[in-house]
Amino acid sequence: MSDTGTGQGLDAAWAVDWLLRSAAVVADNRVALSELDRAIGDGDHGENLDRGFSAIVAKLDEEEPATPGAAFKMAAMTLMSKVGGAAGPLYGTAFLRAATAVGDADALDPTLLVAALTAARDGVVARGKAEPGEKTMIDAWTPAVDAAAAAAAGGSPADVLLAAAEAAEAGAVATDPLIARKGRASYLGERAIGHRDPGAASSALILRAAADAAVSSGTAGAGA
Amino acid sequence: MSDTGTGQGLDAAWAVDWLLRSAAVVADNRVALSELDRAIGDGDHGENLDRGFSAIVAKLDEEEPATPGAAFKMAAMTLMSKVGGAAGPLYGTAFLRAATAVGDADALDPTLLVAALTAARDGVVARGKAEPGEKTMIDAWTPAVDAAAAAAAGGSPADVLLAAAEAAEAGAVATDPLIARKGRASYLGERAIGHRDPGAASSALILRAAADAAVSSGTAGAGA
Amino acid sequence: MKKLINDPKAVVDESVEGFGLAHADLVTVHPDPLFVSRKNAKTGKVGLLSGGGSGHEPLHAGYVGFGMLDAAVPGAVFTSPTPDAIIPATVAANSGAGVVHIVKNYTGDVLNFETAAEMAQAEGIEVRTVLVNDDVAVEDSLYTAGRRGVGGTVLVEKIAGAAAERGDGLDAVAAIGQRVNDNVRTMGVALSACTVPHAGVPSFELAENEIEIGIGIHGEPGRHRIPMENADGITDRLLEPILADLKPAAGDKVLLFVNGMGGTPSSELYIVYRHAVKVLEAAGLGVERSLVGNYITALEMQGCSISVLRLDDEMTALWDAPVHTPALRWGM
Amino acid sequence: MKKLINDPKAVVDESVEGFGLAHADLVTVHPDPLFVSRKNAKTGKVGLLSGGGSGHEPLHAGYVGFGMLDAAVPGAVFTSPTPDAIIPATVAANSGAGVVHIVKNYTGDVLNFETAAEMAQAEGIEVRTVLVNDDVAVEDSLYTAGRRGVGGTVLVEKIAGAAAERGDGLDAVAAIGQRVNDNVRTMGVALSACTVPHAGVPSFELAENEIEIGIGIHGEPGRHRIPMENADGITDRLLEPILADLKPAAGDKVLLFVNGMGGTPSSELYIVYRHAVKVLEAAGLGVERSLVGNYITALEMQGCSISVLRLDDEMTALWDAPVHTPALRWGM
Ligand SMILES: Nc1ncnc2c1ncn2[C@@H]1O[C@H](COP(=O)(O)OP(=O)(O)O)[C@@H](O)[C@H]1O
Ligand SMILES: Nc1ncnc2c1ncn2[C@@H]1O[C@H](COP(=O)(O)OP(=O)(O)O)[C@@H](O)[C@H]1O
Ligand SMILES: [Mg+2]
Ligand SMILES: [Mg+2]
Ligand SMILES: [Mg+2]
Ligand SMILES: [Mg+2]
Repeated sequence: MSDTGTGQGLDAAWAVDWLLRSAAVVADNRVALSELDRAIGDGDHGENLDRGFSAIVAKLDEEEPATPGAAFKMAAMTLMSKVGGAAGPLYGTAFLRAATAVGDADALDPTLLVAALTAARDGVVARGKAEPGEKTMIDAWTPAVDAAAAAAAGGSPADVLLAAAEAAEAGAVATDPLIARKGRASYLGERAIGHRDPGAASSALILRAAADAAVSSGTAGAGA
Repeated sequence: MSDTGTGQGLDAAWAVDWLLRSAAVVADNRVALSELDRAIGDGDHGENLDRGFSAIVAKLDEEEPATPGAAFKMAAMTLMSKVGGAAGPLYGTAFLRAATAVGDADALDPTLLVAALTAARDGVVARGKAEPGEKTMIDAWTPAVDAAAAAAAGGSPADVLLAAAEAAEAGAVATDPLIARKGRASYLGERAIGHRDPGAASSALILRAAADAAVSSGTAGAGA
Repeated sequence: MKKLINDPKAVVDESVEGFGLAHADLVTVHPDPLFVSRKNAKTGKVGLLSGGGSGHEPLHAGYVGFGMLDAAVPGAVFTSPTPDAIIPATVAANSGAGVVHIVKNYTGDVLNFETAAEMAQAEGIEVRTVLVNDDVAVEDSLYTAGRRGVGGTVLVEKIAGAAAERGDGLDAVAAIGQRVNDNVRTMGVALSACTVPHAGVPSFELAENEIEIGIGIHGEPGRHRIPMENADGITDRLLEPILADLKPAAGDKVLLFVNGMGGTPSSELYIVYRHAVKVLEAAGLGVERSLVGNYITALEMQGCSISVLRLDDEMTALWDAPVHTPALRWGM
Repeated sequence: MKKLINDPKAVVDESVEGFGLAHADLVTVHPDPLFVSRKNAKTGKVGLLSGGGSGHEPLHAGYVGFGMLDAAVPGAVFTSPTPDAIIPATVAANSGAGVVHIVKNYTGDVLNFETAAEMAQAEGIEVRTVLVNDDVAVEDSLYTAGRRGVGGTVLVEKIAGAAAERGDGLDAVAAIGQRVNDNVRTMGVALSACTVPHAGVPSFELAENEIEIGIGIHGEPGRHRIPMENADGITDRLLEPILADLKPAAGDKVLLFVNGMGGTPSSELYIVYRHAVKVLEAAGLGVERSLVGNYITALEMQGCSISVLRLDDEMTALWDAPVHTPALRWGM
């Protein structure tokens, strides 16, 4: 990992590591995520994401993306075509917009990272039209973007992602008392209260994987 | 009841009382008989018989049979047309043959009673082709006929029916360890072991009702 | 027990009444005694009648119409109908050329149809009976009431119905029905029990990991219980006794009928069908015709049956002939 | 969970493969990405495509054929298919006159079909979308993802399919599909839950004496739970919001569609149908056409839905037009 250098920010190796860690954490939480979805949706969220991220892992076996943007684009296309359901197009759009935001940069500094996260969140809003507080993945992404922007002033890339992960986790927990207004859970009315939104939960897991990859990449970089 | 006299044997009033008592005991045991049938058949024996005997009660409200034979014939036709399943034609044939055996006699003495029971049993055999020991209603009827014949020498009509009822009950109990060779239960093979044949159980109930009616008719006659 | 019913005792009457309303172009429902007759049958045609306990829908009323039955007699749930209904239904099915009774081999059905046929014949209607007994689950028919009539019944009704529609005489229609029966074998499996409405409790108990091989169509138990297996394994277990008994020769043409018991989604039936085709083709048989769906059921039971019919050219042509009934329709 | 399946992950692939084998005269199955296309469609005809999560069989693949769909795209169970399958299916359905996508209004379906339509259009295929949202169980569509597409989908596919078959242009076919959607309302009830194969546990829990009113077709909960009622009472509860929303005028002609959710015997559907006809006739409506059976299901769920479509002469004629698909067939 250290061969590409991380001095200027997070590179393609980090992006690949993020995707692999995401795949692992989604696999580990496959049942738990579907369980959340079973309570207020149709019980397939973990299964859907696992199908998509497994396909990403398979793709990464075949080809090595040269830039973070290339990794994001590959992830976007794979999620779009393999996940299905609401989450597939939404996560797909998120990664696609992130890819566009970072262009062909070799490494992502805090500013580019914030731009990528913001573009991802805006993409989900553009496709799904959810506002904050409607009990969707947006409720994890929006605080994550805000926290990342705050941390970017003076922080390292890892600091940015650690702040984003922490905020996303808090945002996911904060969906518990909400009534859903978008997605399947919206049909439940008050019965959605007391349950965590599965998409917000998976978003927090994936953003935590990004931070973990950054920390480990930083360590690796420091060791080089 | 005492108005028709019972000195010469059991009269039409007894026959009507028998049918009414049968209807009552079948209704009381509807669930239990179906439960037996559920174990080794299709769970409808109590329901089937109850439908038939309820119809007999309704018919008896409209018309009063003049002779035991007329009562048996009415019962035969009603059971044949209302019970369905295996038990309907079999019980129907039993009563029809009994009606033929007693002709238009006003009252049944022990000899005629034995003739009626024998004809009934033979009718069931003719239709169903079951031999004793094949775990069917024949296993109640055959010992009942034998016991009735033995009791007829010197016994009262009530004695004949009491002996028949007792033997039928023992015969029904004796079906427990058998493997069925006829009817639905035959498909179970060894799994029928340990269960009582529902048709044998209902036959014992109905023959007990005949004895009860005879005892009560004798009492009524004695009081007149 | 949760069912979309009102009074459990009125289930059959109300259901058949609704059926009659939905298919008023094809059938007439006679309420008491209950039977269903076909509208607009040709006169002079041999009449076809079937019946049996209810709970196997669409059998039999669903097959009343052009090219199949002229009358159907639904009994109480899982209980044979009685002669007082079979006789007027036979009269309705008769237009002068006699009537064929198609009877599934269950003691109750046999006895009640026998009585009714005698009485109809006494009234001057010629009756022939085709006894369907295609169920290979019954191993030793000497020591039982004999093989039961199950899935093959649908095929007998379709093919004999087409023969009657083309104008075959009474004995010829009965003979083709018999030929179908002689060439079809069926075996079923239950994954769950079913609940007779007036009983209110399941007809038998199956543990969470058990299935019953060789089930009949009345929720009565079958050959034996085994631990749950996958679809291909179950399909193998159903086909094995069918092929052992039918003994088809390589090159034989067959009709493959995968039937749902009522509570199994059609998607699962196609998974069974998929493997069954492979097994039959591996045995050198040509699967020339197929039928997949809920055609003879046991209320809401989960499970299926597989029937294999050895075809000849005449049976194939009669199978293909137009049919227009509430539950089976093609060619018109 | 007991199901006639092999690997839970292979359920859809194997089932559709079996379906393709059983209906090889009508459809071609394309395995990867998975979609089903029609054999022998007229060229120059507007193409009709539908799709969605699997588990609703016979929807949609069962409706591929003459007079209905040209392609169907089955997703994973209860999960929308993805653009990588929808796009080639759109290409297959197109014979030069463009393609109408019939999409049930669920967030996942809408997003995936939207993406696919954009990409197909970028490749030069004209696409129109009919969004079906007939489910009156969703009370306040402002605060939800909007009314869901349920039973009415079958009617949209049949009637728009007949319009395409008679040669209507792209906008006309989409318009008639939209007109059906505008005139149909549906409401469903679940008596039991269903189990998604890869989940292995029921999608929700219903107590022994509870039913769920306003269920969708994915085992997702509905409007509210109530204690079990009899069939007539449940029928009243389903029809009331339908009629309140559709607001038919006395004398209107309607099509009444009583649909089974997969685990309910057809005998029970006819009990519901019987009472529904009475309620509609009491409201002064003429029940001119009917459909009763399992046409859009939720795996093995017990329950039903009722759809009422207000007919005009053109819709009636298109409904009556010949159709020949694996699951719906008449007139040929
Ligand atoms: N309109 C929307 N905007 C943002 N997120 C949404 C929207 N609709 C659904 N989601 C997210 O998608 C998640 C459900 O995903 P998934 O279960 O995979 O799809 P489906 O609901 O189609 O089964 C929800 O938990 C929610 O976070
Ligand atoms: N061939 C036969 N001969 C004598 N009795 C028979 C025969 N077949 C069945 N039975 C009797 O009928 C009983 C079952 O009756 P029932 O449950 O009413 O009919 P079904 O089996 O058609 O549901 C059995 O318990 C048995 O006693
Ligand atoms: Mg979901
Ligand atoms: Mg019985
Ligand atoms: Mg019975
Ligand atoms: Mg889903």
